Amino acid sequence: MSEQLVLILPELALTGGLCLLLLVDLVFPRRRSWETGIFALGVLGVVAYLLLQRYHAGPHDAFGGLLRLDRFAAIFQLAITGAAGFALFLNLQQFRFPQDRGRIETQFLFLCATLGGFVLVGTQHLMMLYLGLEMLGLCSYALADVHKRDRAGAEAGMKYVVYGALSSGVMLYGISLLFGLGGASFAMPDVALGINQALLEGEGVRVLLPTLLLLAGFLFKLALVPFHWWAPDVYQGTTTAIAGYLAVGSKLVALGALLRCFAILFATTLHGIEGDPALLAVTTAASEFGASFGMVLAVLAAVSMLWGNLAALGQTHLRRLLAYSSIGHAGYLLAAVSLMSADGLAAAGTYALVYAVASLGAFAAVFGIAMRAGSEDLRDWTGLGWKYPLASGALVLFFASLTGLPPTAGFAGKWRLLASLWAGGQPLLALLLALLSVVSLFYYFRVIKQLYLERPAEDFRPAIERPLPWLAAFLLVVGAATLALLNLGWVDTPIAAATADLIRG
Amino acid sequence: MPTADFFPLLLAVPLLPLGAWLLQVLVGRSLPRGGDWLPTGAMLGAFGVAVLLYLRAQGLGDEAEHFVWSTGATGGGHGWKWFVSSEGLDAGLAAFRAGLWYDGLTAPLLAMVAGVSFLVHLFSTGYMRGNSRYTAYFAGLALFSFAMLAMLVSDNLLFVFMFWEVMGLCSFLLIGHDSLDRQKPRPRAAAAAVKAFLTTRVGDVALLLGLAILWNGFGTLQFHELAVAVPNLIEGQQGWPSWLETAGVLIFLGAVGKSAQFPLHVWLPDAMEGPTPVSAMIHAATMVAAGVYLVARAFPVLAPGVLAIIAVVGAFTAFFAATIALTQDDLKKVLAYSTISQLGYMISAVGLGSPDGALFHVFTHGLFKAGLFLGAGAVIHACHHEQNLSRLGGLRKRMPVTYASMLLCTAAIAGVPFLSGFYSKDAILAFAAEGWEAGAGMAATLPLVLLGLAAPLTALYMFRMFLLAFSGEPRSDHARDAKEVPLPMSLPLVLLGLGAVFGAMLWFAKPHPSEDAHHLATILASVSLVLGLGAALLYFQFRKRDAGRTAAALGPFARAARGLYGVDGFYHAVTVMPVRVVARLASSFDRRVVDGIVHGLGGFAVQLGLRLRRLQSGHIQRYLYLTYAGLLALTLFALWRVS
Amino acid sequence: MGEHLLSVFVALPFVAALLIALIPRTSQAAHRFVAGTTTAAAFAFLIGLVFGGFDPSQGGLQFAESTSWIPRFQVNWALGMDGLALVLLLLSALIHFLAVIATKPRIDGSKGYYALLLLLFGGVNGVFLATDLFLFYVFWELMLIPMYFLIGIWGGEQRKRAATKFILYTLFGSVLMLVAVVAVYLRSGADGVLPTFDIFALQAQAAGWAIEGGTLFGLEWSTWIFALFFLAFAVKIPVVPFHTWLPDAHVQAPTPISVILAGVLLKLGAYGMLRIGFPLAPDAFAELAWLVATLGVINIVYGAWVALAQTDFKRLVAYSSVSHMGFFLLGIAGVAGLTQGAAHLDAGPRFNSIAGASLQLVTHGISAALMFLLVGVVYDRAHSRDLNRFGGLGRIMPKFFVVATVGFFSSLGLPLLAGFVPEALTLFGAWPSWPLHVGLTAFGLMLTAIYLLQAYRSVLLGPTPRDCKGYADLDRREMAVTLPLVVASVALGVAPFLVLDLLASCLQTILRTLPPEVLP
Amino acid sequence: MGLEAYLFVSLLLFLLGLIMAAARRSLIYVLIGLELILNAANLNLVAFQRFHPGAGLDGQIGAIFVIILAAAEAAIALAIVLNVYSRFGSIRPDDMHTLRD
Repeated sequence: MSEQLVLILPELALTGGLCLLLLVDLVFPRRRSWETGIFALGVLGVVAYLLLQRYHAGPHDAFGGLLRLDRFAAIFQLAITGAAGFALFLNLQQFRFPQDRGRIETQFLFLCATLGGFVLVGTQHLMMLYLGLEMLGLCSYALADVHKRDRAGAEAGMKYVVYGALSSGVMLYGISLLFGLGGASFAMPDVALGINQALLEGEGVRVLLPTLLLLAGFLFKLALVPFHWWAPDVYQGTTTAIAGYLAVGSKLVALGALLRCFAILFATTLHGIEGDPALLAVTTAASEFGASFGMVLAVLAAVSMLWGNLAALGQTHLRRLLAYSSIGHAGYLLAAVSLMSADGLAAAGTYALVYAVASLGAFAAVFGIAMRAGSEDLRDWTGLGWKYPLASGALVLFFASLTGLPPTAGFAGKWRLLASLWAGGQPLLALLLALLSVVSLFYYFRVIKQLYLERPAEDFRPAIERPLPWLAAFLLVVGAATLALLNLGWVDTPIAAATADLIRG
Repeated sequence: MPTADFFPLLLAVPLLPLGAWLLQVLVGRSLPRGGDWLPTGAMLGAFGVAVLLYLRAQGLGDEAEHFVWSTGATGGGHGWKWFVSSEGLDAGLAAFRAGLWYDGLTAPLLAMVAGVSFLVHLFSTGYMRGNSRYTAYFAGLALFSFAMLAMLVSDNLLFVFMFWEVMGLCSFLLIGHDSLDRQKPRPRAAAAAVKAFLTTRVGDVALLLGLAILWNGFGTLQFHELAVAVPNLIEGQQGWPSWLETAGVLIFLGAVGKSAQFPLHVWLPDAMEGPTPVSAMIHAATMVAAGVYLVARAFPVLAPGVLAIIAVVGAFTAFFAATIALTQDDLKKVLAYSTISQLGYMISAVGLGSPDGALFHVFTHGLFKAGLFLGAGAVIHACHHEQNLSRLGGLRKRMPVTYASMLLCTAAIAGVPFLSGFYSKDAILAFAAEGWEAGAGMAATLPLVLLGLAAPLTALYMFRMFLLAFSGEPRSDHARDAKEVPLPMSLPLVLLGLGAVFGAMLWFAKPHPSEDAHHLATILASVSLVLGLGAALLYFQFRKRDAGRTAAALGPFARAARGLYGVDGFYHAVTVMPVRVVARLASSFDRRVVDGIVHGLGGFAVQLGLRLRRLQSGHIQRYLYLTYAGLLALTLFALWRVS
Repeated sequence: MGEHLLSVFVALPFVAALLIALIPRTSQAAHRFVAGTTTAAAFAFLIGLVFGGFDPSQGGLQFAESTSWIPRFQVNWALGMDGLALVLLLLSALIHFLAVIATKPRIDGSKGYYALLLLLFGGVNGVFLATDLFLFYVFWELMLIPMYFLIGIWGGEQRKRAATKFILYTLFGSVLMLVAVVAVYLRSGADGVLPTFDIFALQAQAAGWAIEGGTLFGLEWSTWIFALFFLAFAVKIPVVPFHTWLPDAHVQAPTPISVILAGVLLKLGAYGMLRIGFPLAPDAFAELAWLVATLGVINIVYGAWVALAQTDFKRLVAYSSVSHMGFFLLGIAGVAGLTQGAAHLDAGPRFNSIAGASLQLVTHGISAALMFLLVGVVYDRAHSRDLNRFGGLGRIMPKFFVVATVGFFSSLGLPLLAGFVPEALTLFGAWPSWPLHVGLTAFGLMLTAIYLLQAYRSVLLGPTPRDCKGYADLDRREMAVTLPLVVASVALGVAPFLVLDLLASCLQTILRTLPPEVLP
Repeated sequence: MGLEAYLFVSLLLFLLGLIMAAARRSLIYVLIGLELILNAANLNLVAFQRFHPGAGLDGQIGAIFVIILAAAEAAIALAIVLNVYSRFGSIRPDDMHTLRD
């Protein structure tokens, strides 16, 4: 038992941290606290350290296969930890909504959601998967609604909870069907066997419908068509910190979980079964299914790309704009997944991380400028590039990365996607992706245009005067990362390796 | 064979004016007298060198007619690779060599051109005195002379073309000279300059294509190599390949433009907008002679068919221009059309198979036409820029020197026996006659007929001009108080007058038509002279008719001729207007369609985005419906794919 | 240093840009000084290479260096220089230096201006020197954002529209190239070997792909590659109908930037065609050469014709650029396919036309830059570019008259000035392959003369309107900017071998990448 | 009475839940609809377990899990609904569309 506990040290640390936060909140009922914020960040630091250990420790099954603690899990858990840190940090930097800054339950919720994310990406047991999803979801619903005394927050929370509960319900329904398919077992490997059996009997539909329903949950978290409706409204309704967390943290773990599901459920499709000629039939059946199912995903991906990028045109509210563009980027991810190949999954993982970095930066930069301008509306940002060079310059860099311009990580990531798409026999998707990045340039650079190509208004008064050294430092760090990750190997090599492990099981 | 210091000397001839031009552009305005002495002196030097070389050539005695001194022919390391100088590479035009060329035809021409240019410079020092852009004028003149001389000494068609283009630029600048005048700019000069450049440009472009064909056909553009290569080719494949004929026509087109042959003659009369010495330069020494020189040099590559065309076009131009000249009242316009007519003679001479004859006429014509133009310049100068024949007259007593020189030159061009013009024109007529005797249908007869008709007309219109200007009573105050021009202007007149008389003797390569053809030609020439001269004297001298009444006498034909047979108007209608219109269409097409499509695409994307965002209504339950719809569609699609 | 000569050279402008970023905003002279010295130093360095170090007789790469950069994808930091690169680098260094001089000593935001200008310069150098396709692409796109800001911030009234149009259009081309790059990279790995980005290794393989490429939606694989690359470069060159960004960008950009745009940036597309476009898809190129030639002629004639109708001086010059770049297309098309007439010197015409094409880049760079400077001179005085508004400037501005005459007639293609030689070489070289096209080109030459002389007449000749009377002649700075170009133009016109000697052997190497057997 | 019957009932429940969530005009009913969906899943779990004897009790346990989670979800949702009510003075979903394009 104890060695099992050792295996889940990161989770334990996180749990301990958030219990302490609760206690503090009970004992000293101050609504707001710097110290707790710093403490929470510290906890995350420790967790990150432990996760590094996990990354090197190699794969372990904990609690009879309820948890699967391997490199893949470690990578994505690290990622969401980072996102949580970012969110906490921005939350502490809130000076425009003092009633919300550093509120203890906000910090608690961030940690709690992160714990849910850990479970979500760290299991290959469908019930645990659902549990993790719900944990992450419930905390996010609450987070979306942290603005008391504010209608937008309430509405955002309402929409998020209804929509989220619905899609997770649909997912659960799918899980229940898969449970049956897997011979009354939640363990993904068993389900995979059931799938192979069904495919061998030529009953693809029995596999298809549950898988689609299962997909619903992921589509919701990744804000993909047709489950994307919540994203713009919720992003707009909450604070930048939380929007950033939703756009980066929960997306990353959701993608991680999705990759894991596919890698295990469709292992046969992905790399077939070597050697044994008796199982050749299974392999062929599986790959046929994979091909047609991949086509479905490809269409879905194409629609999402188009939708996100087109709807973002002419959008003036920054967070809505980022929401739409994130729909488009999710489409890119799904395009890679739709290849139903090891390379495709790896590419998706890599791009997700690269996107996460640039996206965090973008949210932080927007956050910074918006605090000065006192508005997230583009029309109030005229010429601010000349007043706030650092934040604006950083924004240019991050937008360049999101567009996929060199010399930024985004370019390498886009290159990785294009390469796998072209190699995977989807040249049209590749072309579409390439052309859509031109479209994305248009709306990203509308912001740049507003910032730099105009002169600031004479009567401009910043909403807050005080400098934001920490934010500046953060932007510099993330910016440096965006440039450094142009050497994509640093991200891609581990992810590719981890994904390969998954598939080999 | 070339002696050691030969090529330096030959090179010096063009380089002297070039250097003068450079100095003139850089420091000219700060020099005393605007530095006019610089190019004039340089030209004198060039003339000296040219004469020196000429005497050397003459020293060869009977050789003189046939000798060739050329870097290309004799190697001697004087030719240089022009496009790529590295010896390693011998592919294509890169292997192109440029060199110097000097033979029995060049020798007198070079001397003549240098001499005439010098005289024009000298004349200009008087004529252009007080002009607001004195220095710039001389710079242009120097560059002009340089280009012509360089063209004469280069040994290949490409360099001929290049310097010929440079001449185009110079003529453009000089014709447009007055449009830049500091006091009172003349827009018409600008128009004339542009017209001249563009009209000749038509020919130039054609010529460039012709050269392209030649190059790809023979891999060389050097006179002597072509002269060898073409016969081999023809023997090789029995007859002239069509591409070579095409090349011939294109090259001829170049000459048509430059030498103002019909139908590209329209620019030359307008070029009179330039200062008169410039006209002398263009008409006598440089520009127009270039065209004839080109076809004469390119003679070996010209197929018989092409030659026939050349002969006919030339002859027609000779006649056509003569008729117009007859009806012009402007002193310089008459001379302009006479030039066109004479050029017609030269061109058709080439067509008739005698490039030597053509160049011979270029030579003599250069002398007396320069004399005529400078004389005209003197008259205009003396009469305060009065150049309308009907308001001149009676200048004989007032300007004796000019009168004498003009008389000689007029006589020469009219073909009075034992003057230079007689020999050269006689020779051309003789060849025409020869061709006619050889007897090959229209192509053979037309030239003789047209040239024969043009001959008396020449005498007629030239003496008409002369008599109207000099004899009788002055018809205006300007003419009445005209004075003889100062020395720097009269000296050239005298010299050129002498040249008009004795010029023919300086020519080496006397053309040798057959005996009886010669006789026929002589008879023809004398008869036509008598006719023309007689008519002129009768009409203008004794019956004292003035220009105005000429037209009335000649009736409708004259009106047509006065209207230049409507050629200019026709061109304006069929070339200038369409080009303008199409240009406007093209640019609106570019803005509306090409750019319109681009913007259209962008607008379409934005509109599509707006449509999509309409669905983002903010109503959660509508979202749910849309989601169900999407999920349903997805499921159906998936089912269709899987089963 | 020794073996990293080119890396240092490429890094120089970026370092200088950083330096400028550190200089306080107010000290404009310092910014200007740094930018000026950097570009001048680059130019001097290249001149030094010409006279010592660089061996023109050798066609291959020189000073080549390669260091692994992204091992995961076999991306190397690989630089190398051959004749073509050297010549174009010289041009770009000169143009950028002149652009710095041509900038008014006092502009607002000079810090950003010069920093961006140096970034642009660095990007250009990188593109010309990169021998790794990935690196090439990185530098290629690196130039986008600086240009965007240079046009968008310091441009005219419509600057925002123009800048957006520029960057969208250019990126459109670039992403197509990116797809092509991906495809080529993967293809090079398809035969079991490690895929590579080395341009020359790819060229070596490319001939093989021709045979067993396979098809995609009915189109030959290599046709796809060629089409994608060609589109990408066509936007930059620009090829009609992808040219409409050019007039807007030119008209809106400040004079020095127009000079760079016309003098250097257009050449990048052409360089790409020569270095990548057709060597990587030789057979497709040979099949589609007719299309390239046709587009070239369309560029020449159409561009000239549209220019003829312009009343905005700068637009006119912009369209003349479109027209002139057509000669480049015709030239490279002339490389493929010889029909009649030139059997006995097979290599000859091909060399002529590629030499003409690549020399056209240099000469057009010079004369177009000069023309834009002239426009700038007029604009600074008249604050208008309307050709109908001024005239007779030749009378009151003698220096300007001389310079302008050289500029106009150089771009008109007058012999003994830069413009003539490449046009002649191209026509001579392309004749055997495309006689009809060459014939039509002659028409274009005619139109060129017409619109240039019209402009010349309405600017320089004739009477001077009253409000132009007071115009001052060229001042010292303007002379300093224009004279080098005048000298260069005359030098190239009189002695084309100055440049062609550097190009010759390199061009023959490039010709070898197009195997003779693919000639129709 | 075979497995299909159970699946059919659960499918009905599922669809009912979907429709209810989208159609009812009060947030409370929307939440009830969501609960229906979860219970449809529960029914499946239990049924499958019942028809795969000897495979442990995962189904039942899962069902209990889901019930608990449903309770938690309901708690959060109701909290938010209360908050919404205090902001908008209504719990009709249609009244809340300030966030939109």
